[in-house]
Amino acid sequence: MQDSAVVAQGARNAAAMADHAHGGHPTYLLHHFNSVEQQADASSFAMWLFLLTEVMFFGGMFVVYLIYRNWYYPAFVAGSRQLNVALGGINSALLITSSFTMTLAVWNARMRRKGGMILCLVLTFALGAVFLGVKGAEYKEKFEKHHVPGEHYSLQSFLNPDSDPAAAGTRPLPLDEARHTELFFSLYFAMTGMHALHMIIGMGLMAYILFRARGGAYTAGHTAFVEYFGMYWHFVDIVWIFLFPLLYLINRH
Amino acid sequence: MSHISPVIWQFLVKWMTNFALFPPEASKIAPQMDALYFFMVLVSLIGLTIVVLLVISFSILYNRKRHPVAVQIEGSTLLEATWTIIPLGLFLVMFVWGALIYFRVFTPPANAMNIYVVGKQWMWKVEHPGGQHEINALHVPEGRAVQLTMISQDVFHSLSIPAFRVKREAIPGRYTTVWFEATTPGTYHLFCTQYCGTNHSQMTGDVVVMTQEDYRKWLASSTSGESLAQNGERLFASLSCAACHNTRPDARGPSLANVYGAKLTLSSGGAVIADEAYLREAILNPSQHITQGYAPIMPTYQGQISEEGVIALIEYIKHLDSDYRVEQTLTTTDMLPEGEGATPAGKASAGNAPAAKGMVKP
Amino acid sequence: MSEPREQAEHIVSPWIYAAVYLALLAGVAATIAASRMNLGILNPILALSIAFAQAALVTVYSMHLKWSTKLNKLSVGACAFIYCFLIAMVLLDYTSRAWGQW
Amino acid sequence: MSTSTIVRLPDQSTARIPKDNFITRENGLLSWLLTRDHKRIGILYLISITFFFFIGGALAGLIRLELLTPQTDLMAVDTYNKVFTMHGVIMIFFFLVPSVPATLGNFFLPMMIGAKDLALPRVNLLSWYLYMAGGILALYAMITGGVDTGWTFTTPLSTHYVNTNVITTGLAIFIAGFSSIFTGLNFIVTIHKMRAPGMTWFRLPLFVWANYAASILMVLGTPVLAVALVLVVLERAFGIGVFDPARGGDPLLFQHLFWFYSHPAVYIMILPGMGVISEVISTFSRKRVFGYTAVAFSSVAIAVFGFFVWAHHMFIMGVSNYAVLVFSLLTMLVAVPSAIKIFNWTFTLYKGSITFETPILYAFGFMGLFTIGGMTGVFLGTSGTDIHLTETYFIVAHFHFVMVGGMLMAFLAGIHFWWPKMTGRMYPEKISQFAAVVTFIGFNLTFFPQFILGTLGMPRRYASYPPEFQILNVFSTAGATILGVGYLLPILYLTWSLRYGAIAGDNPWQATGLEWQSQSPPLTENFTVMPVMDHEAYDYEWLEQQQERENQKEVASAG
Repeated sequence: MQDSAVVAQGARNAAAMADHAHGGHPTYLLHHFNSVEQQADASSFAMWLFLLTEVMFFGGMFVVYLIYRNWYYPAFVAGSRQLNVALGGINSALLITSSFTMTLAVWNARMRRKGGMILCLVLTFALGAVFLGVKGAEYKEKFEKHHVPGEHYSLQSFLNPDSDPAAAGTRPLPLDEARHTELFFSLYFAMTGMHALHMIIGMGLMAYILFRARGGAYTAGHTAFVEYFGMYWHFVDIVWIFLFPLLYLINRH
Repeated sequence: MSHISPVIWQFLVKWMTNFALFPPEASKIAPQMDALYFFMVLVSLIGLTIVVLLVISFSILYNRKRHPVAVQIEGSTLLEATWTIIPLGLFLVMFVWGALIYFRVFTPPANAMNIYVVGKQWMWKVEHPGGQHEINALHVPEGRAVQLTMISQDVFHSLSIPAFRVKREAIPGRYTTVWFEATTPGTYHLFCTQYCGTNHSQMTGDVVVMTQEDYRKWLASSTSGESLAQNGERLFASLSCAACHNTRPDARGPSLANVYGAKLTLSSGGAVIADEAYLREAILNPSQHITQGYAPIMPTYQGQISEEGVIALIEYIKHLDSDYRVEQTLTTTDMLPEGEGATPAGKASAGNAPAAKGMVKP
Repeated sequence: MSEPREQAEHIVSPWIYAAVYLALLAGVAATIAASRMNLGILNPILALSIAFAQAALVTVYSMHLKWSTKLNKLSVGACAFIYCFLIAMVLLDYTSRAWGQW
Repeated sequence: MSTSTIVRLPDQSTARIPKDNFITRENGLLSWLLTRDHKRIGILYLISITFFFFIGGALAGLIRLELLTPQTDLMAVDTYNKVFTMHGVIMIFFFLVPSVPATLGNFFLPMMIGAKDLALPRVNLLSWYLYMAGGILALYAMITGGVDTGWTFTTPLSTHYVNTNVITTGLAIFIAGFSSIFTGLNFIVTIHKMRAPGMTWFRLPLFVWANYAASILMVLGTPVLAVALVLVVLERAFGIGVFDPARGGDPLLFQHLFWFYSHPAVYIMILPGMGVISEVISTFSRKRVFGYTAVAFSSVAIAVFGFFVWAHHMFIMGVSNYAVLVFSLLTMLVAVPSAIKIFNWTFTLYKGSITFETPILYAFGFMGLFTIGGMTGVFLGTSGTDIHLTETYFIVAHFHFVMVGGMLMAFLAGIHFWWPKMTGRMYPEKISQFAAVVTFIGFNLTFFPQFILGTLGMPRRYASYPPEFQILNVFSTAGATILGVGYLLPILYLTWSLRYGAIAGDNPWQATGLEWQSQSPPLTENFTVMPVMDHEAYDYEWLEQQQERENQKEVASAG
């Protein structure tokens, strides 16, 4: 039962719907949207909201970090010293570069350049993979030095800094402070681990995009999915931009 | 009623015994808190009555039979402002009133006698300064402010004494305090109200409020022969604390005489009052609490002393009101081989040990 | 079929991306350099300021917030507000725990 | 006109359920499992949520039975702990949080704003699957040993002192959290971007406003719970020690993060319920909601302030006393919008033309019980009285008044209100009115004694208790039995009505919402012609004019 007033005033839209039914709109326009603009606005808004939930997710960990860093500053300094600034810096550069190639991939998609887009995506993927490789090497080193929190956690590097080249020359920490380095590494692994997990998910999505891009899926005018993936990738980049100074560069002078 | 089944009758009698709708008021704070409570009950009842009466009378006056055509009303800013501002005002009154009581409950008076409570799965261990230990029971005198300094050695617990209207969580790793002044002798419930694992519901006990005289008798009859401070002194000796914390000119640690309650300047530059919480931290995490002018050489005692041990040490330090006492401990430590020192050390210092009535710090 | 309006507006010159990229790299270098200097309390503040600047660049240019709808901008602001409140309220507890003696 | 009912049903001898509707459009299990239709997803949610509700309800029954006697005689203490934990987890994360938004919201929110679907139909389906995955994982955790930390997962208890399925349950909640995030996100986008022409913000039904406010909380709050749970899971699984006091961690920090979500979660649960109440009260008193703007903004105010009050769960846990002051003050502020709503609903009745069908009976129940629940919340938000009342049965009674007395009443009001639209058939009126009354009586008998128990000091989560508390507990258990009947009845008669209920027609309640202007059950695309909103929300005069015009047309065509 549709009342007549609504019918009368909905005529304009009825026409639009009929238009839709006859294929007057691009194929990627989903049935429940009235226009491409509406679809684009809605989906980009949704993507932003999703990224905001991610902000709150990582934000929770940053709150934890903030509290403990203030409580156990010496332990955090000593823990931070165990991290390799060079590797961290390289990783920052890698991720920033991958973020750059990602923007170029989106630009290429928009310009409908399939080859350029695929090239940029492959580069992004490769840079991400190298990042994870470096991260893996760092994890391995921590594992070997027993700096992974848990039963086998070792305080050697902090109690006898001279036994560890990374800590050589620093003041030995008293036992009670040294114990708190475990908190630093807990946060280090939780934060970088969650970040790495996001990258792995991102690279999975990227593989899917690459697979579809070969068929020209994103270079025919509808670039939304690549764009939103790009936003996600940039977000992962932003997280690292904060993680790097906060974890690697505490009191390095 | 004469046909009532004896079984049911038995149940009724059982249930009605001790049945109450409101807990007894057995502390000084209880009537104050109840005044606020009843004020809030009153406000709630008035609010509820207004809503219910309005709903009922509107339902009668404006039901479809009597009032077939609704009158459309957009709203009324005046009315809406009224029911925004009046509740807000009432809530603010409650907030201020409540905050006053809150601060009263959690700000112990300076002359409160201190009792330590350690919570663990699933019992309350009470340590009186006179050396009386209790488990799942707490004896307190009436008419005296009693401060509980609480800590948990595992998970969160919460000490609740409904009759006193006080409750505070005992949390791991940090002292919390609560105080009360019991007013009516009797036996009251003591509950753990924070869920703490399997036998949470068995972590209950009794609070026994006694007249001052009875309490004194109880203290005398249930003492373990060694006060908390004496216990601490023994620990102080066996852990060789006095090796550094002594009065010699070349002492590596600060003398602890009169340190309790003093304002200390730390090597980090901050100032701190040496209260129980500080002393505990300084024993377990010493390097973050180094007194200015001393090297951070004190080892941590985390994992080496139980919470009760820390309490005993703190109680001992609290009673170190002269260098003489420190010396005394030093001598006993020097005199006795470790381990065997227990009883003689106790004896040696028995004369100096504060009596139960001297527990209150002036 | 005409090019949809929204997307036409979005195309950003790659040179902007390149500029952002270089700025970000410079930011990393600046962060490392700043950490080598002893600035006391300013060290973390400086590091975080650089990080925020970098994050802002990424958000505004790489993620196209600049060319995005007002609603998206507003949402980012709202989230930042709530997050700041989370930090502020948690800090309120932690910083004032030691005030007085309880 | 002067009848005691507004129900206007079509002539039952000729009326038929429309042949083409969202239920009949496609057939087969797969057409349901792969559907992107918001209405079908709403139905899927309704079925799964009812399932979890009855599991949670059965657990509640076990709790009440155990508490019949002061001793632990029905089950071991351990079992009791698992039962109340699972009751909390299932009821909160798998019933209350998704209840109104995921079922009624999913079904009606797009229709109310004149959209063909939610903005992200695939994400909507995904969120149902995530919900189911989380739910099944939670059930798996329950069957393979359960979990006994309490639904609050307090550290260090949950990380180091129990040996039960904390990890599994934590992950289950984590996954269900994503479902909640996606639903909220979908709602926000839909409300912003999918409104029909003419549907301005201040023409939105208040149900939409309420869901919008709840969605904001879901989107910004849930991730913080997720991170808190992830850290707990990591701590258990890999031994990292973020909240471990033995390693210098602060267990209170976990609580900060946990309650940053879990307090707003209370508003996630209650706000959509308030939306339902606005719709129901307006419809059955034939009046625009009194002070529409105030009610709409009070929802948003609750959402915003709801974020800033979380530490009132921690007043006695050793947070700073100054923080207590601030949080207590903010708690007082968040209580005000709820009071505004109650009074505005009450005055909606003023000079209305009220009839007493089941939905409004539930709504009256909601108003009474929520008033009590809300006011007792002030008892707990006031720092002084909180000391005595927190962690006792007072708090149990308080949140059951809000959640069960408030939310569940609203949910049932909504189910009855929209049942004709969802299924095309009426529920039986007399028995459902009876059920509403039974629920109300049973509820009060169950939970009111718990206020007294709490005041007396009986702690929550106790398997055994001092004998003098028994009589009140017996009342409570007796009430729970009645309440159980009150909940079973709707299941029976609603199922019955699917086949035997009277044909409802398009708009049996003469309600004004856009969803009522479509056929029942609706078409897959909701509307044959895109609606244009040319009147305010709750405009009953507009509706009457419409109907007159219809009648004239019918007369004309008949003549």
